[in-house]
Amino acid sequence: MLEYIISKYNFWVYIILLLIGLYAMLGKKNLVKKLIGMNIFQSAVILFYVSIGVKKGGATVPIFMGDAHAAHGHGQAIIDVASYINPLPHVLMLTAIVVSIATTGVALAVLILIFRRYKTLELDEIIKIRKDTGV
Amino acid sequence: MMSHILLQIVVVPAIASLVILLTRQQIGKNAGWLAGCSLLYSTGLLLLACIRVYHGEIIVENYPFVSSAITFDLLGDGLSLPIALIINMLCAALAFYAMHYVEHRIEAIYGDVDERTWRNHYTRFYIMFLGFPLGFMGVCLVTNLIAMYFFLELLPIPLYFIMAMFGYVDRVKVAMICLLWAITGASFFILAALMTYSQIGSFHISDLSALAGNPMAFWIILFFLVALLVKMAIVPFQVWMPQVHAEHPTCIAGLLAVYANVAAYVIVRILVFPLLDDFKVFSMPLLILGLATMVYGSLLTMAQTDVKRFAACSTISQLAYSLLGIAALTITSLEGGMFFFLSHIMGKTILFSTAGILVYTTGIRDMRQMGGLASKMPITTALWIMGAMMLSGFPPMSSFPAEWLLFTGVFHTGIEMMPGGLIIAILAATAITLTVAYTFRSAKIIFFGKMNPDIELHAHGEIKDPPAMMLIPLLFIAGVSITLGLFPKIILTLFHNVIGTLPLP
Amino acid sequence: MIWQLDIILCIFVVICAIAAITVKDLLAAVIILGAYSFFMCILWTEMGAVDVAFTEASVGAGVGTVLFIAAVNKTKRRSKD
Amino acid sequence: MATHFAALVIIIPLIAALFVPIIGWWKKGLCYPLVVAVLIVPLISSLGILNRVIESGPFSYYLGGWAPPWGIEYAIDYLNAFVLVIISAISLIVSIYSKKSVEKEMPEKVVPFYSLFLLLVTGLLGIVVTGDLFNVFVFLEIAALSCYALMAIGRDGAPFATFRYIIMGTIGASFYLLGVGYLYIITGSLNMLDVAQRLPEFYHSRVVLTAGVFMIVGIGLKMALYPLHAWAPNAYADAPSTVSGLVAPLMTKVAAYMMIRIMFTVFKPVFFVEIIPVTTILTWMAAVSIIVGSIYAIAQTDLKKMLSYSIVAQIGYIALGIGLANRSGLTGAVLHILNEAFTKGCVFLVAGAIVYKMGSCNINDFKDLYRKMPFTMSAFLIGAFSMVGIPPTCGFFSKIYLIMGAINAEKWIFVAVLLFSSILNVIYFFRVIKIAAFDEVIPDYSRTTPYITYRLDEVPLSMLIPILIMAAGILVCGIFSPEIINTVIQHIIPASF
Amino acid sequence: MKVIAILIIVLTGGLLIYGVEEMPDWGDPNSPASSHVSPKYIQEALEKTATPNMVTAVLGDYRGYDTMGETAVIFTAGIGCILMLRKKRKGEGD
Repeated sequence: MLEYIISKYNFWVYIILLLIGLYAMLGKKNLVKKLIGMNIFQSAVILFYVSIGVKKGGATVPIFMGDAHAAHGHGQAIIDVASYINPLPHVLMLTAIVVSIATTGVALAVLILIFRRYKTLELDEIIKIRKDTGV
Repeated sequence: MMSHILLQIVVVPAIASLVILLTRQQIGKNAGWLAGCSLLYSTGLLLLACIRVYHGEIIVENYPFVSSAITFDLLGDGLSLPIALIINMLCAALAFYAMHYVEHRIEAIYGDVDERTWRNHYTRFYIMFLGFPLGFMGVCLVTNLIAMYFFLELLPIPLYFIMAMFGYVDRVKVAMICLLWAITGASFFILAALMTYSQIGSFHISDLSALAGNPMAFWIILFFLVALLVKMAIVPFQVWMPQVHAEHPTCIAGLLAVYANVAAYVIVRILVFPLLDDFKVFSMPLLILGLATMVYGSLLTMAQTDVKRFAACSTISQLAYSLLGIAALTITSLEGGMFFFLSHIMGKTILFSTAGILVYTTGIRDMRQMGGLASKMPITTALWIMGAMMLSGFPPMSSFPAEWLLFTGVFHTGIEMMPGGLIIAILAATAITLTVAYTFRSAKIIFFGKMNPDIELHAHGEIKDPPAMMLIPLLFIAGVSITLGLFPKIILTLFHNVIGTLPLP
Repeated sequence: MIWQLDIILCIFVVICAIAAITVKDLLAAVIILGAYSFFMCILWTEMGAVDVAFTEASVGAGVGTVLFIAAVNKTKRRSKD
Repeated sequence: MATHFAALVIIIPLIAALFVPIIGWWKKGLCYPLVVAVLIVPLISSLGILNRVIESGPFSYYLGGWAPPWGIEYAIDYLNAFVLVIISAISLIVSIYSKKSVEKEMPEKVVPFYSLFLLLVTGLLGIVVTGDLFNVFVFLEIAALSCYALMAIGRDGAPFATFRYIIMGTIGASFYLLGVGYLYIITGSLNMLDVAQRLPEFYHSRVVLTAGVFMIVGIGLKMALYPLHAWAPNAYADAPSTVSGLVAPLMTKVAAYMMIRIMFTVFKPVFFVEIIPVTTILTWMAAVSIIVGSIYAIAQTDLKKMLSYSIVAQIGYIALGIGLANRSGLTGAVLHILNEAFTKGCVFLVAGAIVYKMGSCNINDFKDLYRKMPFTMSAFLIGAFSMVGIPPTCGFFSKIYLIMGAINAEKWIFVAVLLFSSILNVIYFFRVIKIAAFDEVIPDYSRTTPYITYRLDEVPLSMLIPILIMAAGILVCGIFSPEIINTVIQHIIPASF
Repeated sequence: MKVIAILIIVLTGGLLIYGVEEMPDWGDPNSPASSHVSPKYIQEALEKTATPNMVTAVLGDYRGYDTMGETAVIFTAGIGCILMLRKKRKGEGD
């Protein structure tokens, strides 16, 4: 059992982080907290993707080692697939990180708009103000 | 002119409506003439078509709509054409009748408005009004369930707008009620149509017979019946009818009766013809419902004092006659039922329109405040009495042979279904006396007896017969009714060509 | 890669995440979020995703924290939960 | 040329979005004509694409020349081409409409507005055109981010509504991304067709099941399906008129497109029908959506909010059609996407026009609107007819296909729901019509006030014409719907139905 | 609110844990993710794109359109912030 848990520990970590993020997004009353949760949530997904790319057994970072020009000249025979980590998830996650930070940026701008209007960032207070003023 | 005759009949009102819409500022008050004349033209076409059918021809016109399942085929046979003819004639007559009436309503509702707005109101009535003949002709002539649904669904829309724009006190609310009931009915209709399609893969009425014996047939017929009984305001679906009839402008009152009653034709067309055997199960329940509606409607009518509501409640009981005729399922009763349907709508048009004239001239709606009008308004009185005779089935009106045939059939069935059937038949026949009672009682109250001295106060002017433009169409209808009453063979031959083919006693 | 180190990093990450959403001072929470991102970077480097780690370090931990601080600065620092 | 249309659809608006700030910095007034001119390109391109698909069947376009599954592929089939045409047509119409409304609502923000407008269109088109699961996510985020920003500048409650939308939208998008990750871990591919081909052998794996559930929930959030709808009504209602005119008809429908794509292309229908009963759950959610959405719509006094709840109800129709998973149902769903795009576009543009003229859209203030704005309100009437399903509007045809689907599936409860919803639709749409057309006319005929005049007070032509085009679109789509079904939609239905 | 949140995370967490169980072993070089598409990148990237960093090669070339989308996302966020945060002139206030 322990073996089983340890053998997939990064998956467990990603699940825990995802749930922490999700909880903060749904359950926290402070809007900034929600955004912090959103960041955690998104980085959990990124962690999951990065974990997909991992190869055990001596694989290294996906940057070609050795003489690039020589390899370029002699074809691909020397490149061993097993010795490099799968680069595709990394590519995807570069995009995802940028997307996540862009979302955060937009969300923070909206947050400032909300603060200008309601002078508070607590969900329950905002809802109360909305109810009172009919806005 | 003779080619695409049925298509012309359906399309002419639509074109006239469009022309009025586009030229409403120029055409102004002449919109009534345009509408009336276009309807006269299509009535003429229908007459021609009827003559052709009378000589044994069946007119079929095929128009492919965008897909193969939904077509726009039109069928003119001995059943559809006479009904279409009478309805169209009524529409034409009412178009002329309405010309003065709408002026009066606009003045009453909107007060003094400037010329442009006035023309807008006035033409709007005719734009909407022409939706009725379009819808009725469509319902009568099409042979495809979806096309029929389209026309059935089309009808409540002009009804809604006319009622909401030109009706009486509660008009907007009542218009909404009417629309809701219409949509409810239409929902059942489309449901049944789609169930049919899922069973037989076709929307054609002629293919409906493939449904015979199908286990789903019961449900399909039931849904169709619910849809159509809602339209016909048969107990227990009658709640909308008295309110609606009380508030609408009387110039479309006759059409409202048609609107409700055309469902009887649809029952014959889509249920009795193709699915006779499966329909027989419903015969008895429908007889009972019909009887209940008759009695309920008559008693309700007796209690009315409002002259418009009075006519409205009588519609409920009259509608049930047609249903009774259909439910009895004999050749004579079916023919009688259809014939009574025509007689009733003519009688109702006259009666309602006369009520409209009364409201128009006297400005009051309560019968008890009227009285002794006969001396001032002789022609109106005559019209009212003729209307009353038409509803009660006195000779020489067309409803006399109609009721005769109807009850011959009903008694035939009644005797076969002893004892329940016979009781129903006898009760139904007795219910006629109720009709006689309430129609003539009203005539007495309104036109005879002592005149109310205050009545001149409400009136817009001197109390006298209205302009000829309002009377002539009604007199014409009365004339048609008397002709058909004296020579019922004309229309019965047409009916018999079609209905006679059914394997019924 | 060394799995013991990985696990320690993972624990740090989780602790930072929990701290970030529980601290009531928003500025502190944001700083902890920056630390969280930083630990995440190390974790990813450990897993061989150097490019991702660099981007996260610059964009996530850097720009993100700056944006958050700017926003918190413009609004309220205290949170009720 | 037709091959490159697939790329042009995205590239032209994207590049134009970059140029708008530059040109706007030079001369503000040029933004509007530029945007309108630019949006003609996607329309022509997508019509070209549709034409090519109809003539010679589906084709694909390799971006950068890399063959799939290594590069990104734009796989165009009937569904893509169809939805592309809808999106580009609606966005062009709305862009024409935008002029006056934007000038009035945010005169100082015209330049970034139009830039984001184009980005939003790009995002929506991108989601539809691409054949790569991850690429969908990227475009989804472009569309979502521009949507957030555009919505947040709306009327009073907008920022808060937008914030909720951001939270829910991000959860939705991340769930989708998670689903893609699960599919990737099991198939090793991101190309939709490649995944579809490699997936069936893993259908009983828990990973695929989780992936399916996450993707459907994510898309369901974006679709605003009950019970995931809570964010939608406020966000749509509070957005600026032009934005709700663009987003309301398209955003949820693009999500519906994604759902069809995931359920019937990436997965085979058998997966969601038999292996996990998502379709059954979906139909129930849809049914509740229809009823609850309609009832909430009845309770609203604000026109835009009413229409927003009506979106929740209408999206239920589409979801129901998808969930029924048979030929008629799916035909109805796809046709309803078209219908909804035009109908909701029409009614939201009308709402925008009313806001433009009256400053608010409280239904109780609508008295006599029919006399002041006859054309606008006639368009609204046509929209209402389509919502209720009165022939010959498009709504009628999509509804009969949906009902037929439910009948064929022998799910009578859904038949009842569909029919009942028509009545609810009548109630809330005709309430508006009633107030606008008939109220405030004094209902007694002894009135003596002389001379009431009604001045015509229509919106400017640049707003009126798009509204009328939309209304005409409803009718045209209705009348030609059998044609549309024969040439396009019937090819969309999976072969197993 | 909190109850719903906890309910949702329990459901999500349950589903995730349910899914993890049948995942390919972590870091298995023969898992589909590592054996279907990506080997070609590793083998060909250098030759076809002359970039030693495979991530860059894939990012800039094979999946260049993702990157274009990514740029567009940043641009969108920037323009969006400008749109939202630019103050109204002439003291119109909020």
